[in-house]
Amino acid sequence: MNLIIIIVLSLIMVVMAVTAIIHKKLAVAVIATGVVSLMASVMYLLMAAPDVAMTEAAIGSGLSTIIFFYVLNKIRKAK
Amino acid sequence: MANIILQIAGGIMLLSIVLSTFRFFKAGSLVDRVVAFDVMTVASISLIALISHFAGRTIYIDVAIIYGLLSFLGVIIIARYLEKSL
Amino acid sequence: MIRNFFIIAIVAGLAAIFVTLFWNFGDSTTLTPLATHYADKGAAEVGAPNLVTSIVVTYRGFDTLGEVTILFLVASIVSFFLKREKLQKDIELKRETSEIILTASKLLVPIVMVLGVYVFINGHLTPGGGFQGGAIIATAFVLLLMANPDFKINHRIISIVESVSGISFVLVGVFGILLAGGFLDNKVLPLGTFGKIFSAGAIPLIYSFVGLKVGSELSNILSNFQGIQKEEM
Amino acid sequence: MEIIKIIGALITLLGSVFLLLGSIGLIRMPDVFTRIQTGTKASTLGTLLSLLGIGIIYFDIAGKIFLLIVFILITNPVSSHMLARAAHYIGVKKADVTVVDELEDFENEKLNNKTKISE
Repeated sequence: MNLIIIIVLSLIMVVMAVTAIIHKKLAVAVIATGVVSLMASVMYLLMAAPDVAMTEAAIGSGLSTIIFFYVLNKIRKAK
Repeated sequence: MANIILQIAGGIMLLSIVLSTFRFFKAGSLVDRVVAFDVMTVASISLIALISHFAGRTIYIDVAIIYGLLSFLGVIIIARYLEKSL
Repeated sequence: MIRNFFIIAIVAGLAAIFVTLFWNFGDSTTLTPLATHYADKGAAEVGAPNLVTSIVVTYRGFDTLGEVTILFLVASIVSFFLKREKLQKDIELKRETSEIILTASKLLVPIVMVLGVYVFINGHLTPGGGFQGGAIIATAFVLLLMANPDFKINHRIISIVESVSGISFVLVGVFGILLAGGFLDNKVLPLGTFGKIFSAGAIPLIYSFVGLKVGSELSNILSNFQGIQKEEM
Repeated sequence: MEIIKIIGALITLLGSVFLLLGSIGLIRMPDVFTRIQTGTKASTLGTLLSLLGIGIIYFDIAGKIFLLIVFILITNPVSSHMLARAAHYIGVKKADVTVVDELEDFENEKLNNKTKISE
């Protein structure tokens, strides 16, 4: 069971990471990185590291997405 | 018996995460992708609850609470960004 | 042509390195001597059930101090570069928020604050700690900003909270030199009963200071980003 | 004891089926608004049921599970509301079969009132 979850989630992570690199819209890239952090957090939990999972969920998926969108907002205003 | 049923449930949750990934790539607009992100998060919260059962450590539920809170804020930020009123 | 060849060569080289790494990978089943010391005697020495917390706060206390300092530097640099200047035109462009998010923010902000405090006070018992708790407190401020775009965080209160908690963090460390084994030693306070909230010496105190400092710094950063600024490009 | 565990597991299974239905709806529905609807309603119910099942199995963490359930029950509809509002304002295309759009009527009415007052 754990192995299946790890394989599926890591496949999704790889696909999302490639999307974040090659997609033209910045907002889509930011959401894709958020998904990568989300899946990484579940995988840390599977590897019995709840502290790291909590940090990844709070910083990687939450705060960095928020700050990225604030910055995108500022860039849009500058144009 | 209970374990087998829970394993099947975990498999179904994983399947729903994969299906929402499909929607992420076949999206028409940015809102579609955000909806897919939301469904992925909600399915992952259930998956975390199941993982805490399989690992036998109920303390993992704490992670699920924080997960839900921060993804909620992420979706709200994206919505305000789309309205051009952040 | 040559460029494509180079790219293929680089990718093949990386693949070769990765494949060798992958084949030689094996789980290391034995602990290093330091890890053995932490795993065997950590709980008895520090008195915290969560071993990660005892390592982060006590054994590697200097690292935590460094991280907090880096975050402080980031906050000051961001507030230095993003000066706020209000433009009336932009504010009128903003759409008003709906009733639903106003009600939800009134309901959720206290819950989120309490959750953040819970996370950093229980850092030695459950997963979590100062940084996560601080991030959660900062998201409560984000929720307030979302519900009311003109909401202003009181910068004076925030800077007072931040400085006081930072100084207290270092002071606890200095007390550790005077009263116990060394800088940031947690045996300043009695160890208490294993597994209760008021146990593990000074760890809950230190984590509360770290959490308050991180929370105020992150909300400062976010409020700086929120303002509308005059572009000079 | 075993019976309670099996009941909890069955409730979790039901919740996961609802999650699956939600994500199938996410793929099959014609436009953004219906997708938001299916992605919120079905998946909220699914998460609630599966968390409830885990809470039945481990009764000692029922408090935390209850907190999480209340939390999801508040946050999920709010976020989908914000999302649908944003999609409406940026003018996402609706499906051809859409009959009624109350937010647009409301906005038009507000606009009419404003012009009346100014006249």
